[in-house]
Amino acid sequence: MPELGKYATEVLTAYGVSIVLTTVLVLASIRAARKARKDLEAAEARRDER
Amino acid sequence: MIALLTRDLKLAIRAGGGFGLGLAFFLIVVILVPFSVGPESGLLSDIAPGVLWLGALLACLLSLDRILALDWEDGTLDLMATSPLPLEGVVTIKALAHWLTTGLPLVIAAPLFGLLLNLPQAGYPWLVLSLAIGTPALSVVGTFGAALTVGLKRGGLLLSLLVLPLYVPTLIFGAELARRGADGQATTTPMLMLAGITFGVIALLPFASALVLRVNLR
Amino acid sequence: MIALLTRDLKLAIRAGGGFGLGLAFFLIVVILVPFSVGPESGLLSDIAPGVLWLGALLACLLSLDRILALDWEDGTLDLMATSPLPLEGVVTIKALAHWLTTGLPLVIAAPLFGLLLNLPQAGYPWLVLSLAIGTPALSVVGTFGAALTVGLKRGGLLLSLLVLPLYVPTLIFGAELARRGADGQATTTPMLMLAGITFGVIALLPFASALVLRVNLR
Amino acid sequence: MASIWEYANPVKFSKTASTVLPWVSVLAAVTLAVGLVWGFFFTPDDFRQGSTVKIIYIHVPSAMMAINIWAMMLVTSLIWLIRRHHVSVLAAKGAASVGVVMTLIALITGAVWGQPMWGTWWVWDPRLTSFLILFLFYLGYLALWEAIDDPDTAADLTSVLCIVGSVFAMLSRYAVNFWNQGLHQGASVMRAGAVTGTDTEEKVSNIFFYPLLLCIIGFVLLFVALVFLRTRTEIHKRRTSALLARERLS
Amino acid sequence: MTLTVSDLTVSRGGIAVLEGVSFELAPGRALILRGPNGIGKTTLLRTVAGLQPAVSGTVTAPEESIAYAAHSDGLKAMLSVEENLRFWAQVFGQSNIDTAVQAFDLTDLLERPAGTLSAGQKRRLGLARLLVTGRAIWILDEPTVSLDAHSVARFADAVRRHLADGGSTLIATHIDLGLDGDELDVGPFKASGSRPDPNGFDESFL
Amino acid sequence: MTLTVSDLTVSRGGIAVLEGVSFELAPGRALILRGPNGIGKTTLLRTVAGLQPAVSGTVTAPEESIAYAAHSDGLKAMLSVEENLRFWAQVFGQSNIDTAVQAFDLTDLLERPAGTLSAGQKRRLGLARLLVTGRAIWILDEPTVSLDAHSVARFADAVRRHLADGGSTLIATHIDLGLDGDELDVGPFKASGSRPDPNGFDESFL
Ligand code: HEM
Ligand SMILES: Nc1ncnc2c1ncn2[C@@H]1O[C@H](COP(=O)(O)OP(=O)(O)OP(=O)(O)O)[C@@H](O)[C@H]1O
Ligand SMILES: Nc1ncnc2c1ncn2[C@@H]1O[C@H](COP(=O)(O)OP(=O)(O)OP(=O)(O)O)[C@@H](O)[C@H]1O
Ligand SMILES: [Mg+2]
Ligand SMILES: [Mg+2]
Repeated sequence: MPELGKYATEVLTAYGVSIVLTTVLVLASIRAARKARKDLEAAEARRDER
Repeated sequence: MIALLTRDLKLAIRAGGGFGLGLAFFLIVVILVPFSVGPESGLLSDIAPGVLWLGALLACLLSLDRILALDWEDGTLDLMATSPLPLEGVVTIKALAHWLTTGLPLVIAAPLFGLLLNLPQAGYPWLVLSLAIGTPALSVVGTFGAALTVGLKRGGLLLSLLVLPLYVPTLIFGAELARRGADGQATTTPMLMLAGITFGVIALLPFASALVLRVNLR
Repeated sequence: MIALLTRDLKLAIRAGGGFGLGLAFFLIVVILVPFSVGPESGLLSDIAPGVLWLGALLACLLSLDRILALDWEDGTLDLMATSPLPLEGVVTIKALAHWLTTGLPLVIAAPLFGLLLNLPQAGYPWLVLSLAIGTPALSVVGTFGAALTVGLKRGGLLLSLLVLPLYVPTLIFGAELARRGADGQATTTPMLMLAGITFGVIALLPFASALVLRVNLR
Repeated sequence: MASIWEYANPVKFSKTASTVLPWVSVLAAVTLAVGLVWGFFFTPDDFRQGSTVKIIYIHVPSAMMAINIWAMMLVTSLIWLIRRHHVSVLAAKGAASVGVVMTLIALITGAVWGQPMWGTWWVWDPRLTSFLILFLFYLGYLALWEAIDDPDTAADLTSVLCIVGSVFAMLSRYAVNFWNQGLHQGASVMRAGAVTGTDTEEKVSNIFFYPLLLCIIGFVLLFVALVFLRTRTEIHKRRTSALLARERLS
Repeated sequence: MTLTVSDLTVSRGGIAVLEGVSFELAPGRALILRGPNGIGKTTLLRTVAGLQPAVSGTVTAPEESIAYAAHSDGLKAMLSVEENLRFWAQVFGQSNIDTAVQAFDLTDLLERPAGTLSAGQKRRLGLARLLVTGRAIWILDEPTVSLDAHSVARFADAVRRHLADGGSTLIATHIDLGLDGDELDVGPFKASGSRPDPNGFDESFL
Repeated sequence: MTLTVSDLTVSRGGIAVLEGVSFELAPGRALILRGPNGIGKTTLLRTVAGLQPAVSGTVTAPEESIAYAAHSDGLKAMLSVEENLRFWAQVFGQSNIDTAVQAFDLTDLLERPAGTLSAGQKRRLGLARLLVTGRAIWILDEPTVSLDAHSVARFADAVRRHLADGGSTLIATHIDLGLDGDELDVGPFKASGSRPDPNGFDESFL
């Protein structure tokens, strides 16, 4: 850990918030992608049955 | 009753967010104030509590016509009036749903908007407290106004006109509470008055609302 | 076209006054400001030009959804689209009718409201001038927003959310012009910019409005 | 040489996205990790700003992305309106969610940085203000997508909003500069000092500059990966709803 | 569960439109109101349903026994067909919506948002609402507007079943529903516009 | 003034509902669309009227020859019957509203605000609007909803007169209008939901 001095809180919050937001965005994107693909496959399977 | 509440909440969320939009409007009013009065931060922090209250009030006001008008237009209110639910219950639930989708988010988000206007440090808890006590009154009074104007096609502006004077006491004590809190002055009187208004209004106004609604339905 | 304009004006007057209500709302905002920020007259006259502009903008905003929503709901717009009138003409007329019933009364009444907020003497002509130049832009931009959201049930708040950022340049230059006028500073640049925005918007935006309206109608 | 418009075929686009995605994602992760670690752990403090200068490695890339993503949306919206390729408008939709998060990050890191530097979280400085307006445009754009059921209608309307919004964003930018001219000049002095090194030694500036460059590249790659992913998701969703609709019919 | 209307005068916009209407609706019976456009059928039905006060005369019906259906069905475009029905079932304290769904052939549409239904499909949903009220007396204002022949027949079946269960119904319509019920032509009750007693009290307004 | 529809595919909410519809409507002819609820009549009419784009196929009609009337009549409650009619006459560049007023027996109602009309009276006003458009091809979506038998006959008369004057009309309805026109059952054109070419371009969406 580098020495952050008196601004430690600020720097850490900035990094923390940004990392959290980015992670949420990435995870949400991945989950939406999975769900969309699964729904599509299910729909296609049903269509192929008919 | 619970069915009505959940339905109203569902509708508010699905219909493109009665939820987020009240907040967004609040945000926008807060942003527009510096554009119109200028950017000096001293001036801004002087008027901050007042502007925040005014913003909350206008955000409430804009969403009032959703409370009953939609149900009126598609005939739901007619059907509701012939159903076993008492109209007093219906208007109370409607007011509650309005508060949950508009007032509550404002209370939660207010500190953030305080930042934008340089609200003095001491003001934050008082701002939140005053909004938490005051906004329910705004919803209940607003429901009364909505019931009063529901028959009139697009009574939007008329509704605002009727409701705004009714909002004045709440606004005065609410803004006073927030302002005194921010300046570190005594806050008991406005707080008691504000709480009194809210409780009185919640206890009595639904009867008036149901009454005018019944008149409007026939 | 003229038939449409006269019909819209007639409707605005008969439907309980789209006319008076815009004004009344303006009045009420102006009255609420002292209640919320407190009554010191120095502070009030500092923020007076800004508050007046903000009030005008909000009064405009609140009446925007009347521009097209009613005609959408009762099918008039569908019929209009199959009529010989070009939609570009229709939206322009609609914007004009909105300005005549909302913007123009505000311009005329503004000095009166200036009194209520202790607007400095020098500010009056500039306030009126800035409103006269700026409010047409508000109506035209608002019509664009209304066309964009017309298909959406009760798009009222969404409309505000979309339109308000579009109002920012007009508000900044308008309020700046009024403020500089009141302080006796140079006013040429904001005035030119404001006029530029208004003309640009009037010349171009109706095409965009007609485009989105056509999309919404299908 | 095939026309680039072939990639506007949803099927082809999905395939391409699937092959490219893993590579871009890994590259983005590596670049970002190296850049941020380098910046956070291995650069010295600025002599005036202290350790807060480290915020620059997030603030500047995210701010740049926020603006450039809107520009990209403008281009793809125009492509949709002119050539009517669904992929392009869906890419705009996918990008907007990334853009709004980038704007938020830039705003938050800026505010957090402002507290020690300017003694306040927020001032109505032109740069900050126009950023806030950009944030509003993103919100409005996304809200409009959410509010409309019919996908083609939504595509058309959001595209027009994006174009009209861009014009007004430029106007606001100019207006804001005019409105607040002369106030809060401090920011640009510090910026000049921190990044171009005008009032410090050239060497110092390079010390900050290379990790910053790496972070910028990392953010760009992250954006590219996310846009591929989200656009593909949107394509899948459209196709699913079309299939379901047809199912209902028969 | 008998609905008795005696010597009823109803008004719209402050003017009496029908005068001296009397009838009785016993359980198991259907009464069909006929009359040209603008005669006052809607006004009469709204008065009987209790939505507007009568000028004179009385409407007697057991408490909470009336279900009213007008042109506007109170459907929410954003809610699915099932959510719409279930909401009304809950309001009327019922829990079962299956009968209603089957009676109006809504099974395939259950998941659809009500806003995306065609005119006739919406109407079917609006009528299905009647079945979840559990009320005995149905008051219907032009219920078959926009319905195709097949759906009209389905509706008539539902009404017949309701009557067989001891319910009753009062219907205003212009078309032939294929129901065997009594018919009442409201034409003869058209208010004469006779001058009210000039020495009366409130009457001098009317 | 012939309306030609060839191989038209129309869609609603992004899905094709009717496929391969072709017909021709010559001056003096009436074509009556039939089909069960939800088949896509309204969608077809809106497409023919130019209110929504066709998925494929063409609609050919002379410029500005179509008058469309849907369920919503575009009436303003606050304006009188006369003002409503006159407005539409002006929009379509006509000046005479008397024929329309007589054809639908509106003389007594001219001064009334449209909002105070009964359902059937409103409908009559909405139909009268067609006569002031001066357009040759009328496209009507369930025009006789809420009309009593007498008014339906009046409407049929008005249509017959329009046909005799060389006009033509395309009507979707569930009831018998007593008009002798060709009938077209749209049932057979129901979109099959066939699988589009998976290597197609945008088709992979639809
Ligand atoms: C909420 C507050 C803030 C916002 C919205 C904001 C926004 C921006 C924007 C839009 C840029 C331009 C990015 C580009 O070049 O494309 C930027 C750059 C920058 N900001 Fe901020 N900023 C904020 C606060 C701060 C603070 C407090 C500091 C430091 C004291 C700061 C330092 C910088 C620096 C050094 C740059 C790079 C300048 C350059 O491009 O030459 N910012 N910021
Ligand atoms: N708000 C009003 N003010 C004044 N008169 C009205 C109002 N609403 C309706 N009327 C008139 O009252 C009369 C009765 O209307 P009502 O709607 O009851 O007729 P109806 O028999 O249901 O006709 P329809 O078969 O056309 O639906 C009509 O002549 C109508 O013009
Ligand atoms: N917004 C929408 N989204 C998806 N599907 C829709 C939407 N609106 C209508 N539909 C469906 O499209 C089909 C065609 O509807 P349309 O209104 O054209 O039928 P119609 O033949 O006019 O029926 P009716 O006789 O009941 O009026 C129906 O199955 C309907 O459920
Ligand atoms: Mg009726
Ligand atoms: Mg239809």
